[in-house]
Amino acid sequence: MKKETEHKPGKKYGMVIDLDKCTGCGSCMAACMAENNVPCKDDESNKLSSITWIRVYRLTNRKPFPETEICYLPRPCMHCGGVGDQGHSPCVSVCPATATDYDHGTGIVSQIYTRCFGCRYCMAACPYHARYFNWWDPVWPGDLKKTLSPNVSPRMRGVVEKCSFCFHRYQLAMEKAYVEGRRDLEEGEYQTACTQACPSGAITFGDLDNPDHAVAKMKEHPNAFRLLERLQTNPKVYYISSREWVRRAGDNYLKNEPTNSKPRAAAHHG
Amino acid sequence: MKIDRRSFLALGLGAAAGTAFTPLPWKLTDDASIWTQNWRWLPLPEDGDVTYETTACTLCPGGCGIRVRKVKDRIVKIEGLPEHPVNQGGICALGISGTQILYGGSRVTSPMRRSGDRGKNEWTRITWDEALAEVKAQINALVDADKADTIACITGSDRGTVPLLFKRLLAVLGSPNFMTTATMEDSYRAVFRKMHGLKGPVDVRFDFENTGFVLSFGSGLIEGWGSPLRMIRAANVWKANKTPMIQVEQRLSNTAAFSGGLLAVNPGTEADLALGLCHAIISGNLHQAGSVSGFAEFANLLKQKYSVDTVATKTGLKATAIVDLARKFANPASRSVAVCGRGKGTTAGSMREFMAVHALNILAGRVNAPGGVFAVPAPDDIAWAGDTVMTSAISGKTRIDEAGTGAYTLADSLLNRIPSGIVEKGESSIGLLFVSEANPVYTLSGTKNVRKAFKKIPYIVSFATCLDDTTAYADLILPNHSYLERYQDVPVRAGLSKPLVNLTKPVSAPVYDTQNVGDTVISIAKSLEGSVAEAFPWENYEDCLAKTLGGRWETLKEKGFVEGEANPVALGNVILPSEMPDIPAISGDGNLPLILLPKDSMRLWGDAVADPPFALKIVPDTELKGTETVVEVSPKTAVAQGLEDGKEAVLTTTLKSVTVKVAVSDGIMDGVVAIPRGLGRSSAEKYLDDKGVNVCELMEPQEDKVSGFDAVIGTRASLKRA
Amino acid sequence: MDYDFIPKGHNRCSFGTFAAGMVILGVIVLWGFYAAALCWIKGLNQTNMNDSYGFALWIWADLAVIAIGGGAFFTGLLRYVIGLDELKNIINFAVIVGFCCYCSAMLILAIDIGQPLRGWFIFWHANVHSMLTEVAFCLSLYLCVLAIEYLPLILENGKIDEVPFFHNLSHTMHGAMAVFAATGAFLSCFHQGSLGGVTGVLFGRPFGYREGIFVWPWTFFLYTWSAAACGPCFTMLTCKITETITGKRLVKDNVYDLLAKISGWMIGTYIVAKIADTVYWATVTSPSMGFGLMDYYSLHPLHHGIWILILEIVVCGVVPALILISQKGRATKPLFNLAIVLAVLGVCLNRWVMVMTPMAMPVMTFDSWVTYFPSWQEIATTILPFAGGIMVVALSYRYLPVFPQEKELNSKR
Amino acid sequence: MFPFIFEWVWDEGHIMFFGAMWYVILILASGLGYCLIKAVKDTLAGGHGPQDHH
Repeated sequence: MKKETEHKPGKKYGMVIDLDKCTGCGSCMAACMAENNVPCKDDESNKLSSITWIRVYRLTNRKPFPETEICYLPRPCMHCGGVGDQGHSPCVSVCPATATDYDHGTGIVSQIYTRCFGCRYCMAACPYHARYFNWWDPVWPGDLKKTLSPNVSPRMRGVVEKCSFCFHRYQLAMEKAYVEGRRDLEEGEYQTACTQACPSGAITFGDLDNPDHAVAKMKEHPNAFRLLERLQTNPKVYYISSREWVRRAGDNYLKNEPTNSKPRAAAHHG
Repeated sequence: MKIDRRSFLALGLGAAAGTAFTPLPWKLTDDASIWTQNWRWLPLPEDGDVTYETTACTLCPGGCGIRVRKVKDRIVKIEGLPEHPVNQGGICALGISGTQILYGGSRVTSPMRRSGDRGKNEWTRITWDEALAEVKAQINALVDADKADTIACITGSDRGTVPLLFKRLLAVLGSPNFMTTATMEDSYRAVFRKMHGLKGPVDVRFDFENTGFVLSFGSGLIEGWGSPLRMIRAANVWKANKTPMIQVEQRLSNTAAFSGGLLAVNPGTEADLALGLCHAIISGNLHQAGSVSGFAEFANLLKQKYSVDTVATKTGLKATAIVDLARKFANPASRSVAVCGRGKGTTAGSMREFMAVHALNILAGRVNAPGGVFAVPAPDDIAWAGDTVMTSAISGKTRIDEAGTGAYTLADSLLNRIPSGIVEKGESSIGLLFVSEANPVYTLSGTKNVRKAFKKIPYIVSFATCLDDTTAYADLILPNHSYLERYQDVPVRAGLSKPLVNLTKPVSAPVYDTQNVGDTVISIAKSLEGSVAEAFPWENYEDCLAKTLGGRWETLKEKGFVEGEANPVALGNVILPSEMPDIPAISGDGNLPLILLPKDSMRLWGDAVADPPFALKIVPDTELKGTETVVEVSPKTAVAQGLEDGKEAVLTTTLKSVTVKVAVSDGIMDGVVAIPRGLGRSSAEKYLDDKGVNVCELMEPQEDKVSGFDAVIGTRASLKRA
Repeated sequence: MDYDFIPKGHNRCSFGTFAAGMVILGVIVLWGFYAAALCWIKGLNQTNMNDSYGFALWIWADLAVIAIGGGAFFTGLLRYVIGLDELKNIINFAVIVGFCCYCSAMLILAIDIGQPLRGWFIFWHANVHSMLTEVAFCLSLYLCVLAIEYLPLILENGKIDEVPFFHNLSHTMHGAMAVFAATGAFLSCFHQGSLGGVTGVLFGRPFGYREGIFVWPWTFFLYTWSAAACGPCFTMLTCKITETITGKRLVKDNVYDLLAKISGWMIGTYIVAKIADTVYWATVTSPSMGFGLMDYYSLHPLHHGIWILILEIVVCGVVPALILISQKGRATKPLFNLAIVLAVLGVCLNRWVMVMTPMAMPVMTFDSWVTYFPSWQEIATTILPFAGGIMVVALSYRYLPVFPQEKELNSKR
Repeated sequence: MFPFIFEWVWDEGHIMFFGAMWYVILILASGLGYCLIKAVKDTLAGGHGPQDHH
């Protein structure tokens, strides 16, 4: 059924985030919220129920002042491909109602809000806490409704939502390309809102498999790593940090294991 | 037909079974799912043609170019303008949240007259005609009583046509009392005047793009200091070039963390460190020769009071570290620059610190040198007929704040002196106050006194776009369009290396019954008739802009910004101080065990503009939790004061006692309490209203003996378990 | 007052006493439904769940009642398929308890999902690769089976039995019961297992993840086995409680003994498998993901450390197994009672740990543990099915011939 | 669940899963159907009142 992409290898959109550049300003979060109609509650200080598709984590090296170091780490959805990019991401396989899907054409993990019935199993499955539940009705009081973008439908209470790599931007870019008789997108034609907004230019977005795209080269950087690689989730978001403690914080290691210990070779799932 | 129990049961069962074969249950389940997918209270964004329009952001002084995405006539998103020299496509969280100011709940939707007590933000709607008539009556009353010079005006900036229209209105009425809120740029100007003998308007500019070594004295270089986006880009250039960044601070701020070069000195000893560095430079004979007066006295002062060893003890640093740093800094190959202005630089700060840091730059030859700090003339491209006549007419009159006269020759305006003046005298020296694009009740320290003083001012007219702490004290609001609905030229200071003028454009039709403040000022002037009206010969504000900007008007309309060139002013003779002013930057009761320091960030904005919902949403829970401010202390301080992470505590300064929450963090010096700036607003909007505490309420102001500005950067405090 | 409806020859308490009890339970049930209504109308913000505890009290209660309700399918399997005729004396009660448990589970699930009116999407848009889909299908079908098994018992009520059709229906259904029981056992094996699979397949959650065979992680088999092992203990426990409350003996000791012996061996074998699974997970699976065993326990906000594992496996696993396997242990009343209580606790504790920890435990190194305490709405809706269950059991006991041996055991008086 | 729902695919997983499901439903339905029909038949044949309880 899903064989239509066979004659042409699919894209694998992904991100490389240079943590050395990130200043922790939070633009990416705000840009994402504005782009994707993410609502604001009266009180968003309880971060356990605050929806931020991309969340900037504050990492410290846990040393006392003044040896303390901080690294900010923006965490969008990782759009895990699972072993061999077969689409066996932690969340997609568990959703009982097929409300989240792996798109083999782009490598993007989608979320169908009107299909989701809110069992939260996908949240239990995602080790990155990238999925958010709408505990409350979304509210845009007064004229704030005018800020809503028609490209992204507002989510209702009781469903799970997450970063889509601004998939609607991909669709718009593709529509435009088709009109112009093209079947492929230029690198700059499809960029996520967070990538565009970042004042540091810390986020780079593109097709990880396309050697002409910046991300394809950047992900090969010796300081590049991904979060929780050992779980074999195969994320599409890479990070670069020149600091060893940051790279080590990207995954779990037993006490004496060196950073970058490879996951077990056997593909024991998928 | 007889209905017995059996047939009744059979009927019931049959009916139940029968229904299952009708479309009814399927229809109902289908309806249920459709209904849950389209709740009527779930807004359905209206679709339409998408267009992009470019304009400029004015929410902070940074001067970014933005483009808005419109769906039909709605602005749905604000993005950075890729071709703008300041931000080059990037945008900060506040800028993105601009739509929530445009359409937000705190907008003043029509002219309003105060109906409640001052401080309550309670209003009655009136018409524009009524409102303008009221202003006219107030002005005429003062003019008739020969008290026109008690008319005062507070604006957020003194640049561009709108502030100058206010200034002109005051001048033509005979009042010199045009005031602006003071920032670190005003302190820099004062330093140029003090240490270079410069007169008149002079601006500070930093050539950060070519700097090779950055020494920052508590400036939040990537946390909103100067032009925030330009600074973030510059900092990334430094990082890429491995340019050393040294951050002198008591806390691992984002700037300190990003720099990787935190130099933790004892609070309030930043100036001492700068002087110690000066001493090390002089004693190492590393200073640059130049035309300097008072060098010997300065060297002697350093030797006597600020020797490396003395400073080492005072700051808590190692003497060798100071000498080492001085050597690196003074090396001409370093292309170094020392920067000051605490946090975002939205407060003036202490002259002692500015002078010390500037002396350091002077000794290292970093003033008016590539990669260093520049003194440039402020742009004077807005010239209207009769300016000189008016200026000379009021030049003899004393300003209420005494700026520019007597002991206060270094400052152009001293807003901070107004509240204490009024409170001390017991009556208001201001008869009528205009407030535009400023929020002094929120941003001046010692809030209690400020409120008291504002209550005493007989009549306050606000030109605010949104309700805030200051509108609460106004008698009349003549609401301005938001920056997305109006034309306005916005010359950018913010330490940019080149002069820049942005133009905001009406990218949205007015959402409410508001009016461009430029038009409002012109119509007020016209209503006064006679010479006042004659001084405003324009049809409306747009006409004024077109005529004033001349050839640049079309460029601005098309491109959105004009960049210029500025040649540094000749510095002439450098005057090094023979004595350093002794103003404690830390105010308050010395018996209180801790030092409270405000902290700034790119997520929480402490100046005139309050955090809109998106920006507020990303404020970490280590700064705001529920409705309480969270203060940061070190683990040792927590133990010493009996505090626990996440628990409540009572924060006390000489001015106020408030309940806060405690966040214990590794990234802060012992004995210091860091408190986020930007909370505790009465913004009349549910998201931010009454959340946390305004830092200014806790900070006792400290008048700088040199400049007259408020020098306070911190205050003594205690923090006890609640 | 309701004398006609009480099975002939049985002694029951006065209608007044019974009604009073029913009213008290009814109030609790209404309170529960009020809380449930709040959740349905206002949404899950009525709970204290959050993005770290998306699976919380409810899901635990769900898994726990299904596990302890496993007595129905396993006793049914033993009685109808394997043919241990002795167990006919407790099978009715096992079915009622199981029915209550499964109804509770369905009710809790209906409250727990964010969009209850779309709950049927799990069937309609089923993703066959999801363990939860398997759970939903098997669970609802098995509830049908339980209803089918319960129905003939209801039809045996003296008054209903007077209707010839119902009498005949009850009779035929008894005859066909083996088919239903076998189907039920098949369904149960799968949904009990799938519930284990729910956490076992989460390869992003090292605490829950288990390797396995084909599509099923080891927890799949452990859950089925533990439900079969501990379910009958809950049946016996509730039966004992009923005996205590009614002050009558309802089931003969040899029946208890037989079921307990089987349960003992089941728990024994289960606990051996569980220990093997834990050891393999702690030494092979988990370290490959970068977690040492103590990483899961040392930072837990409730500070129970590894003792919770010891409590589950040794105190609530090995101990009851040993007691129930030994002839002497079973014969000693207090020991027997202790054993069935521990076994029930053990399986509940296992479900608790497997529900709460995998999702709440931080996997990213810079993430942190949070604590959670249920809101009153969650507590009320969790108590609701217990009160409701007691009502159903009480009603059944009063009006239906649940215990075939009751008359015999109490005729001396 | 049904072949006419758009995401239905004829792969092994679906065939096994739904095969088993429909099979179980078939057994339950036919079992229940058998009982009901037999009970109706027996009732119509008459005589099987509560009196002749085994």
